[in-house]
Amino acid sequence: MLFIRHFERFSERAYRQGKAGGYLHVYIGMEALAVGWLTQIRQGYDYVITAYRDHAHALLLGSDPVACMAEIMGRRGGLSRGKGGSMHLYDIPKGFFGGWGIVGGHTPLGAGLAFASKYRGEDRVTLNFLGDGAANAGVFFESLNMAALYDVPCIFIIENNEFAMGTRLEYHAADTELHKRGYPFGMKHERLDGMDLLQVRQDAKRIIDWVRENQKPYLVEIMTYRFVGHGAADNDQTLYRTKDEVESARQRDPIALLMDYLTSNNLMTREKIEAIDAETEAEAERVYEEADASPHPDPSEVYDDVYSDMTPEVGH
Amino acid sequence: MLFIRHFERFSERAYRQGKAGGYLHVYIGMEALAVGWLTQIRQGYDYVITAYRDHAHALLLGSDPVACMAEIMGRRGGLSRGKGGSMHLYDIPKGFFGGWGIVGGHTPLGAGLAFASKYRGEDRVTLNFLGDGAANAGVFFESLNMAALYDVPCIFIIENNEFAMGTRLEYHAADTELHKRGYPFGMKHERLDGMDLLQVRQDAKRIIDWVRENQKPYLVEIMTYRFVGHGAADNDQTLYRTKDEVESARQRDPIALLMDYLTSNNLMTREKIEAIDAETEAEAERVYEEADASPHPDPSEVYDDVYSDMTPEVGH
Amino acid sequence: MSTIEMTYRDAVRQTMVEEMDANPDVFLMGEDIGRYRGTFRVTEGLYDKYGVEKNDFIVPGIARRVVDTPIVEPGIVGFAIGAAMVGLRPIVEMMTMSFSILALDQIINHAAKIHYMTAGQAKVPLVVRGPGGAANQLSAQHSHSMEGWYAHVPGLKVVAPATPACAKGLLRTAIRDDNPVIFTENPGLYGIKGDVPEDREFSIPFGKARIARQGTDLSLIAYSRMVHVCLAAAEQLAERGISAEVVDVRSLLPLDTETIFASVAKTHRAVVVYEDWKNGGYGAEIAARIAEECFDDLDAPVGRVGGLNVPMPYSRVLELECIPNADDVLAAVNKIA
Amino acid sequence: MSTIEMTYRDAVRQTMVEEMDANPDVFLMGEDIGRYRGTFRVTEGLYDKYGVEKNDFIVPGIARRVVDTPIVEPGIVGFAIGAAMVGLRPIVEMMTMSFSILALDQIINHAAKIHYMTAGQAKVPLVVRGPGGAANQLSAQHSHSMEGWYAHVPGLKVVAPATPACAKGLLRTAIRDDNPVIFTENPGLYGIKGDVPEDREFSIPFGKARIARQGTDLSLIAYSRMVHVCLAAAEQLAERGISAEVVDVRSLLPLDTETIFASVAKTHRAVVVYEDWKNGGYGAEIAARIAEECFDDLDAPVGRVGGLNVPMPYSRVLELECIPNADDVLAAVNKIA
Ligand SMILES: Cc1ncc(C[n+]2csc(CCOP(=O)(O)OP(=O)(O)O)c2C)c(N)n1
Ligand SMILES: Cc1ncc(C[n+]2csc(CCOP(=O)(O)OP(=O)(O)O)c2C)c(N)n1
Ligand SMILES: [Mg+2]
Ligand SMILES: [Mg+2]
Repeated sequence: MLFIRHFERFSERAYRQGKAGGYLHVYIGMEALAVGWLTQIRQGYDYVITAYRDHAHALLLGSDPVACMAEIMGRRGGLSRGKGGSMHLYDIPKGFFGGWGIVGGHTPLGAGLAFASKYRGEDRVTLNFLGDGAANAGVFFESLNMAALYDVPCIFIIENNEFAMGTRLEYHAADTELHKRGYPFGMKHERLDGMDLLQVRQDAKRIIDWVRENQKPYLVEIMTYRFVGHGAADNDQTLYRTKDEVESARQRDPIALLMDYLTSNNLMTREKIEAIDAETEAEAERVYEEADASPHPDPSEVYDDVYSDMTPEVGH
Repeated sequence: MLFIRHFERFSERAYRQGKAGGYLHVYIGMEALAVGWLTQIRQGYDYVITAYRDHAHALLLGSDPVACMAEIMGRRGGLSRGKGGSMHLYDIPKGFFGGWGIVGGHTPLGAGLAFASKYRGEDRVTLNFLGDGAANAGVFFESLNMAALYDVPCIFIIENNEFAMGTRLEYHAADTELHKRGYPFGMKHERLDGMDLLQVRQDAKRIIDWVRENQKPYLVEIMTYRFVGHGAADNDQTLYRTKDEVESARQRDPIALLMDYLTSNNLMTREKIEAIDAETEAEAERVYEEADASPHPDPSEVYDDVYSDMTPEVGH
Repeated sequence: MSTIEMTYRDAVRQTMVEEMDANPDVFLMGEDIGRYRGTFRVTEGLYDKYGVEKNDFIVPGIARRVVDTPIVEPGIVGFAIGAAMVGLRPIVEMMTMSFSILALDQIINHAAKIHYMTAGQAKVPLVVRGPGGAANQLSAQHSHSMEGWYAHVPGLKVVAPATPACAKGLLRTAIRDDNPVIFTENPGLYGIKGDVPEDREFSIPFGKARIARQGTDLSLIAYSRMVHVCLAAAEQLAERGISAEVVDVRSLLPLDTETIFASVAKTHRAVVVYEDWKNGGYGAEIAARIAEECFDDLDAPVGRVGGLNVPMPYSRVLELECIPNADDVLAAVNKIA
Repeated sequence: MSTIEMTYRDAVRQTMVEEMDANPDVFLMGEDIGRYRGTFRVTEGLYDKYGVEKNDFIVPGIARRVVDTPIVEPGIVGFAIGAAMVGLRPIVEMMTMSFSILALDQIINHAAKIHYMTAGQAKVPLVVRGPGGAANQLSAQHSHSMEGWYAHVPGLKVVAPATPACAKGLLRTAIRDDNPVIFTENPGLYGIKGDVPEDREFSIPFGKARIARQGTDLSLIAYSRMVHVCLAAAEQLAERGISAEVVDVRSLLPLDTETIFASVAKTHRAVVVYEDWKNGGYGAEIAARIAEECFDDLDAPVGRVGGLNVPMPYSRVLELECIPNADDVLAAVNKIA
């Protein structure tokens, strides 16, 4: 969790320093959510897919942090050799299927992944993450219906951070309880907290076990909050929220909550935590430097991997 | 109601005789639904939009039956001078906005119509008809959310005739109670009977009044049944339903139900009804003949009305 | 190679059967393709063959290898892409290719780009097939030719066979291809018959055009149903003593410019014929390439025949105006002759 | 005509303000266009100006004339079409034109065909506008040039202005047009400045190309940002003593072939330049027409410069490979010089 936070700070730095471009979205404030869920699956076996706010997911599934950061910087050492970028991290051998930029667009893919595992008689579970804004997209509802119709083991996880870019939840969703979207499809659905890691883990385990066992879909809405701007280019948050609001959300910073728990239960001393904090920060910095040492792709690579077996026509 | 039934029989005849082509979908068995609702609105003031199974709606809104049949035959005397066809009837001065072929595709248009009337401070109501199959389309859910978000006076009316072409309700919808789709948007929603005309009218009046008064959307699912094939080209219904099933549905033929009511309450004699039946049939035949006398469009008309103010480039 | 006569429809179906038999990863999805056996009866019999006995988990009646879907083109294609990313080989039937417009985001932004965005980590062995183009009074929303749009998109492969044999050979290649393939049929072609090789391995590589008729005086270049229109025009030209070569492009992406240019180098005149709206259709690309690459060979401008630039009208009289026919081809030939 | 210097962004915004002031039927819809003032800040200030005081019915904070929407492109466009059918004049902002792919069915099957299918009963005075093309590392899913697809569709009008003045003049025409108009901006153009007429009635008719630079030796034909790339190339050619004319097409549908052909008739050489994928882009149509209609005028094949036929890569190094620049134009010129 700490490492993710530090990694994300360095992602933002990469953007500020012009080492990353385009759209870059960090996970700061939401860490407990991905940590809680992705530590409860069978890593490398179960399938995971999400949108463009994807750094944490990749890291948690065991992707090489240097390859993640290098991808964010568009380098040859990146997970996709610089072709994907921050929004499009993939680590297929680790069960991480991206990393997608079209809001809601990946949700049927997740249902299809779950279908495939069921088709083959495997007992994998697919975690299909999406944002609160994405939960309005038509294709998401189509995916829910199909998932329920074919009973595929897909958990739709709405990361409700209360904003779709600069639009508040109540301005984009007619009813802000997004978990209700499971109801018309007879799908189990609930709203859960996403800030208290221990609680998240418990919920995650319960639901993942249920889905693996029953091979049916599930919809969860997890309440979290985005402590930072929508993306690195979002430089005026006052347009859609107050400092106070952010401050009060920060009272439930998942990292602080966990630290409080650890210290107040004497599971870890504050010193120890601070030491870990410093360590992970140093580690994130090392990752940053190492990624930055990775070369840019060679222009000739532009034609690679358009197809698995042929090269498109060359030239302008 | 009787006239619609006869008109539809003649539509089918037009198809069989090669006077109509393409896809042609009749409303036989579902008459009470459109009749019940469209007699309760302020005709010519309120807005109505539906899919391709649109003959009844046009007729009920007062479109010239000959112009409807001529359109079905692709003639110059048709509502759209032969350019639209059976699936694309429009009579905008009468408040009828079509007549659409993309399943679910017109549903946001209906929400937009309702938005426009509200924008202008009018108290119109929009009836937005769609099929049970269309109720799975992503854009329908997007429309529900937008309608509820902006509180527009749009009534979404799912004509649940239990089939989407050759696919039964339970094979296309994970939960067959389609009215539940209003729930995630905080929209009022209910399932109603669509065979008993008197009941349909009552329900329609109640809901139309409520929507006009409250200027908010509403979702109703109305249970009906398609007595005939999906379209005129659907020639093997045994692929998806039994004769018995159709027979038992016919027990609740809306026309028979109404006749029973009228006769058993001594409101009309069977003889009188039979006379009306014969009259409307003759009338439908006259319409058919008259439409058939309408000339085909002239080939030169092909370029008309692509734009309101210019002609597209001519030629192959 | 021993052949058997069959319809285009049967060729498509048989290829799917053979590939499903050969590879358990191949499965079908689409609207009304199962119990209803497809609106154009292309999937007839497949539901019974692959459905029922394996119906071990899908809700009642939804068979595993022949999946009847709701009417949700974006969802269907996205679902298939997900399955393809882990090695299944879905064949998605579009009831008509017109409806694939709804799934364009899935096809273009997802299917076509995955291999690239993952730098080769994932493959998408997906086939999207169905009838494209006008039929008989299907009106404005159901008569689209989509192949030109798809042929514009890197990451896709696009084929449009004109004969039963080509349908068979190219569909096999499509199903075995590890990239997303758009396979365009045509309502007017399903019933045509032709000799098809019986060999269960018979396939045709992508990117190879076919000389449908040899000629020396001019080249008519087309794909899908328009090949037959060109052949009819060529017959009429022959009567006038003009020898027209007909090039069946059949694979739009990759495009076999070599065969096309060789034909033009031989005949010095070319007319490109396509059913899609003339303005901005893929025929423009083919014509532009010929004009550029065969500049010195050409004795006349490259002619083009396309569909009228109007939404498809319902009236049969007007519809027939829109769709190019042999007379339109002859008129274009006259202009450059 | 008195002019004032302003950015392309401001020209777009100002036109919307003027038309909203002039006509209460004009309203805006889009994602994050209200409170958030648009991702490219095109709608800055409009929410305050047209939102709050008229906020008499929409749920808290959703202003009436500047409508913040959920992220549902098909829904948004369909909704706007419905409103337009009864005489409102919606302007839909696509956050980027890439996202309009999701709304293609609404744009093509609904907006573009209504006038025809109703035989003129209904009009659709709808503008869909937003930035098209690549910006700075937006990657594969956010860098589309869509104008070529739209220009293929009868029933639509499509413009792609390159300067602030053209943006203003064409946007006014678009808003006042009774047909659906696709108005393509470009992320790289928002910041450029130019003189713009102050007249509140200043408008530019569709279907008129603009000679952006006079020349005699060859014609560079482009639209949107590529006009500036061509102008830069023309500068360099001038240093070599070659006089290039730059034709700013600006309106793709209708297309001003007269001006284009006249330029080619004068210069005898042409290169068509567009940012979209080269294969099958609208530049192919323009090139094919020139090759056909100016056959006798041409001293060399019509050259084309387009974007590389690959999904847009993220790496800046690779991205720059993909987007045509002045050097690419010069290389194409060299080939035909
Ligand atoms: C189809 C589409 N429309 C618009 C966008 C632009 N966009 C990118 S992220 C975003 C907000 C999404 O919010 P949400 O789903 O809540 O995810 P979060 O960013 O909060 O994680 C928008 C509008 C897009 N990427 N795709
Ligand atoms: C997007 C789209 N996909 C597929 C079709 C083909 N199609 C036409 S009608 C239909 C069935 C629709 O059923 P339903 O919505 O229940 O309406 P009903 O015909 O029962 O009135 C289908 C699949 C279409 N017109 N549009
Ligand atoms: Mg969010
Ligand atoms: Mg139905």
